[in-house]
Amino acid sequence: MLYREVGQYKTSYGADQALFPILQDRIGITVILLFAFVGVPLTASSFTLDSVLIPVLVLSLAATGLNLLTGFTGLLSLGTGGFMGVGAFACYKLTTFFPNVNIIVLILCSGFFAAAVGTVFGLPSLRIKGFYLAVATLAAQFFLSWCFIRIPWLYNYNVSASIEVPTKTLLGIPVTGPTASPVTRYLIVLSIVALLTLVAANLVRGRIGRTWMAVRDMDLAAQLIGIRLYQTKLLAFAVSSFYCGVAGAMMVFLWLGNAESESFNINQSFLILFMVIIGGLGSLLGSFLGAALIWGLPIVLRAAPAFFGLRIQSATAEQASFVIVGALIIFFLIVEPHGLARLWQIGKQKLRVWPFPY
Amino acid sequence: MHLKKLALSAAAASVVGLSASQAVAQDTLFVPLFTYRTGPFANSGIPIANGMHDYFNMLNARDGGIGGVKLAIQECETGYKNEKGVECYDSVKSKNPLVITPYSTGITLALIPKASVDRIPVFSMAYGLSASAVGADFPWIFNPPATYWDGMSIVLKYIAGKEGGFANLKGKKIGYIYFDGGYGLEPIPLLDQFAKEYGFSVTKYPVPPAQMQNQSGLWLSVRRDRPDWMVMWGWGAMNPTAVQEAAKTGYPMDRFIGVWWSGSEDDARPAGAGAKGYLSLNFNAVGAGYPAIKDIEKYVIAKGNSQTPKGTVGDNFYNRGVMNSAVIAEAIRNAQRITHKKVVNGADVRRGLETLKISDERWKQLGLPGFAAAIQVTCQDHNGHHSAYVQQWDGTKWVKVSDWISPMKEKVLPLLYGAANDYVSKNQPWPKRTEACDDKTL
Amino acid sequence: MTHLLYGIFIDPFVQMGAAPDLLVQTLWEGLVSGVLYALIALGFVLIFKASGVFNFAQGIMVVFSALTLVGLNEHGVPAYLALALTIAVMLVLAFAVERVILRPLVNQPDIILFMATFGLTYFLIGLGELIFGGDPKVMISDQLQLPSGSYRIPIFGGYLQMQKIDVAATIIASLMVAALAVLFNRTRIGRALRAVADSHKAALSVGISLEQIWVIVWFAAGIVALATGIMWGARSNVSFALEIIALKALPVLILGGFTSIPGAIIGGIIIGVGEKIGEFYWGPLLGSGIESWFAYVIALVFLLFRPQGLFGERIIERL
Amino acid sequence: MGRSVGGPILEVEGISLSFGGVVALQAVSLDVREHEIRAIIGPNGAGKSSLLNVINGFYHPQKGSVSFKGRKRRRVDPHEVAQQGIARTFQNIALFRGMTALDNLMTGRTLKMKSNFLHQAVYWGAARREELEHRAKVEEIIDFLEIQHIRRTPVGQLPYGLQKRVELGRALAAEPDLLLLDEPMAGMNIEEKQDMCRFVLDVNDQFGTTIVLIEHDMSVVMDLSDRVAVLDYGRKIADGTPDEVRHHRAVIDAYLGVAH
Repeated sequence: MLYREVGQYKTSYGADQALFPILQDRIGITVILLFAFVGVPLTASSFTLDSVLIPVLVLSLAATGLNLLTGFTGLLSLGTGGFMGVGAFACYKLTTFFPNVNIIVLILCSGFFAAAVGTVFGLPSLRIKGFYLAVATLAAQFFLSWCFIRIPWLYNYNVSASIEVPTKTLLGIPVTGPTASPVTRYLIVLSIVALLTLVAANLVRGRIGRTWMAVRDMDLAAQLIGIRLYQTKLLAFAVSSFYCGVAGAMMVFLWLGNAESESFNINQSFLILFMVIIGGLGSLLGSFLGAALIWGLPIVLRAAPAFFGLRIQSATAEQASFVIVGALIIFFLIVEPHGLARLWQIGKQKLRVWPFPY
Repeated sequence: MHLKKLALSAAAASVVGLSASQAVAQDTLFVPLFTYRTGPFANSGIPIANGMHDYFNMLNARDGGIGGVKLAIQECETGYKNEKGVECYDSVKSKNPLVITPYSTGITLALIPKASVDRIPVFSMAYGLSASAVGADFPWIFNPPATYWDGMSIVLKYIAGKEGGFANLKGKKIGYIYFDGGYGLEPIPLLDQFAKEYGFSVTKYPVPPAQMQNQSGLWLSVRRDRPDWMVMWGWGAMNPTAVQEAAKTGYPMDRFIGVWWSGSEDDARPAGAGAKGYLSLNFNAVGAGYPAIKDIEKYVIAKGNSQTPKGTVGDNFYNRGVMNSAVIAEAIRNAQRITHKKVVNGADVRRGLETLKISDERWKQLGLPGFAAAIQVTCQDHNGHHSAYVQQWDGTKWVKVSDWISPMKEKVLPLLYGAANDYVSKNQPWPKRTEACDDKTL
Repeated sequence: MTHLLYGIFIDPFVQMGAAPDLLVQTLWEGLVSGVLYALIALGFVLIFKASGVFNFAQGIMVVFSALTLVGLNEHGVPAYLALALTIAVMLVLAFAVERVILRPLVNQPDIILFMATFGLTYFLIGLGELIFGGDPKVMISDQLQLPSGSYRIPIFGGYLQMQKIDVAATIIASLMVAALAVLFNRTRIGRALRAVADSHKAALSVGISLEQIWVIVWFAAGIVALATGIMWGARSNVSFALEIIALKALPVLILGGFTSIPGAIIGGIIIGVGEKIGEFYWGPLLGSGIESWFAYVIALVFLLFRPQGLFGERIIERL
Repeated sequence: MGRSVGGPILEVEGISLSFGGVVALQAVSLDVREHEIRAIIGPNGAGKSSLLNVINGFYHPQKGSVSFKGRKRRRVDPHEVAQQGIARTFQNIALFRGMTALDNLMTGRTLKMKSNFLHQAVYWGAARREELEHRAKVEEIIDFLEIQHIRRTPVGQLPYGLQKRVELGRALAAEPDLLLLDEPMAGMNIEEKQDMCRFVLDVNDQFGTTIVLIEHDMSVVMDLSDRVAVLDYGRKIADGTPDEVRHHRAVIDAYLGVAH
């Protein structure tokens, strides 16, 4: 009964085009945002912030990026890790060049470097599609992670070949580095992710999003309608890589505090891809659900035995989580190829007509 | 809506965190062990994990812990991944851990800044950031008995010895095959410096992580370049592959020498007879013939409280794990002695580590006579730059083929301080050391 | 600048001329790893040909099968029995995959099935480590009477070193290809397989159900994987790090095309030889280690000039 | 009829097209006059669709030229053709299956939308205004085609007839001067066909859109079209009013003869 549109008449196309046309959704999202911005910082433990919320948010952003490319534009990419790396190393160089510039600005700027690199590696997509393109992006992945180690300039010639995050303050409060409190970092990550998610939502519901989906669904027809395939695909690569780049920069500066080439290896790319699949190709919400599930699951699995008083080797838990994640991917593809997001939709649909079956 | 999901997992995690912390009772000594029994580095990780684990369990079973206080051991699987390592750290840091053993250079680097702030000592035994040996800049980080730079200087000393003096290195060609990451890159400055001083040339063979098991192309280059010596800084699946490829290309094994992380039985064994003669550094004894290890077999393995496979007790990396735990245990005893407390915390153990002194005599008392060189750590020098020896694979086991060789401190220290300053200057503002030095007060 | 140009265009060839034995050796090493890539690619092709599924898990099946073999042996099972059991395991796997993944997902878009094999990959990694432990294992070469040691053939004043195991690998690979060729072209199953490649209905007309065919190809792919695993395991050791190397099969497929068995072989050899030559002669210019990405770049460049692959024919897009 | 057929808007001259050895079209010429409904008929594989593909630049003919609104062109890209005001529907539906009917139609208006990336990103000001204007336009078409009820349905889930209708809508959304319909009634039942005929006539009537139409159903062709061109084996064998064509010898042999 609670979830009904009855009596909510839309008097303008504006109202109908809104992000959340249904009142209950608007209320819901407000409550959730309030909770995320106020409730969580007050209640959550530092472990919850550092090892659950911040990672999930960062990975969600990367997943969103990949989803724009793979889910919305239909271009399969295995180079996500590499593009995240570009963002991270770019941000590191920026902090050394402009030590006094607001770190958040730098994090966002580093996205543009990733976008540039992404566009370059997107060029083959003009000629090749599908699995072939996936291989092209693999080339990007391996080439980039090679660069991160082979070009010492990128990590300021540190003997450790890794990048450490200097402490940066904002209005006197440390926001990066070891002294920055988890809450501060969480709030920054949350704000950036919320902002960029809103932007993504706007893009996909507008002209650009439609051209992307048109290319995904039937590129030839799209062409005959007057859509320039090349520009559309490259734009998708650029935007997607931008998101991945920002995610990578946040991963280093607001989450791990240190990174090396290996932090952005092929497995990272696969992990993000799994999140997108499980969450739902072509759904922004899905990117978040997927990230939460794939990242959260091992943590829960690791802790669950202790919770039930069992003693399981942490290694075993790790392996079990592999098995379960794998099974989950297959399971979701079978019951709902469109991922968690679609399940959510279906749930809402049921709720909407409840108590009647349809 | 996504945040609902987050909130859920958050709730789950916090509940979990709670229950876990209850697991660690108040009157225990909590020592988390970061281990990796999964992934491409597990072959090196598993025996070390077993050794560390078994020794502590033995102390619990035999002596009822340390100073009458039981040890609470908790393994955390990192899979040698930095994210997992940091997650492990976050999951234990609130439970008053006495010391962190990352067992990964990458994770150590990630934890150095955090631990210094959270006031938790990090014990990275002969790995991690060499520069962290400078106590003035890294009061919370300890990496005895020797740094990679010490290791490299020892290797070169050994080579020079075989060639009949450093003078004879002139015009020689030394090949350096290394894991293409921070760990393998670190010794290069020292190697290059020596090359300049003694007029030998260095050829570098990086092994990308993705290529650890596909080195045939690289060893072709070795065959072309014909280095007089090959030095290896390898880890995980890279080691056995390298030894095998060396054997294949017919490189003289007694001129192929690995660092102490490239010296496990599993590194040499797969190459079969071909590996005969392969050399590697080591700073702990190999073999099970020590009272303490006998006790492990008696109190732990015989009781079935261990997942150590039969026959691996006394293997090099198992003993490395034992040594790791023995040193930590000694540091805890130290801390109890200094603070006159039974239940010590991380800050106390830091002091314990800074006053660490294990003489040959003490090693004997610990039931590990001649197991390792005497170790001394001071508040200026968190490493000690101790000696290591060279061991050789005889086809079935490791044999000690050299005396204890001391590192060339005079060459290492300048680099060390340079690197420390570099690190500190790049990570401004770096916290000034506030902790007092006990070795003065004691 | 001139030094760079010299390094790129002249020096490598000077070297080739100066030490032809090394060139031959490089070609041989390239050939061997190429054959191993080709074997992995072969598994891809088999499955793609018959079920249109791009089986990403092929690489992990290589590790998994080898791990099963060694693991069983470690648990005291005699080598050859272990081999037989492993083959049985691969058969079970084939059935399971057909039942659990293919049947429910039939008629889904390719990409979905592709993703499903990602799931299978993760599953097998976890399962393998759960059962046999995550530590890399030593291939039981001796128990399986695999040849060890090497031939040393003097050529061009130098010598060519051929590992017996590598020679064996190449021979076994060629035998396998031959066997598969026969399977595809001579037998009833083969006709059915080719029929499926065209249309699923056609297959039924040959009197073999789709399910059977899937099981057969996945089993065949499993056997190929096992052979690959044994060979590669014998060259280094059996660990999941191999999975990354298995990715090299992708550029091979790009060159050879997804449906051509000779394509897989030739593509594999091109990639294998290409990357070894690249690493050996041009690698030092870039500070070495280029082997990790060179193969993909070869494939990429190749794609840009011939998008349909070596053996694929140009597609005319229709509306 | 509120429309008056004007001068030629599209002229196809001596088009020859072949793939490898296969000849699809040889020396085909025909013209389309403004506001008229022009039918192209012929047996399967006569090259009808190929001709449309040439007209909107998807195939590039080896010989001959196409001139639209008096502007001659040899080789152009499809999106340029779209910009010049040619839209089409497809023999086997080429809708964006994952998108709703509404989005499909909105996509049809892509060319008419100008707002830049930044506006899009914030979905404010220009971008929002534009979206709403175009939404209004699209709603007109939705009303016209009577598909209000399926606005928000992903077209992949729609029945065949409705998909055809949405596709027509997507083409109309571009407000084309020339509309190419490739077998708009294929596989429809009689009611659906009647609806579709009505739509085609209304489009031609109300918007004055010139229409080129490929169709198999003779009765439809004869009722709808002003002029009919007949293709056979890639050659044009007849051209003229429905009556002329109906009695044309070659046509009867080649086409109607073999027709059911």
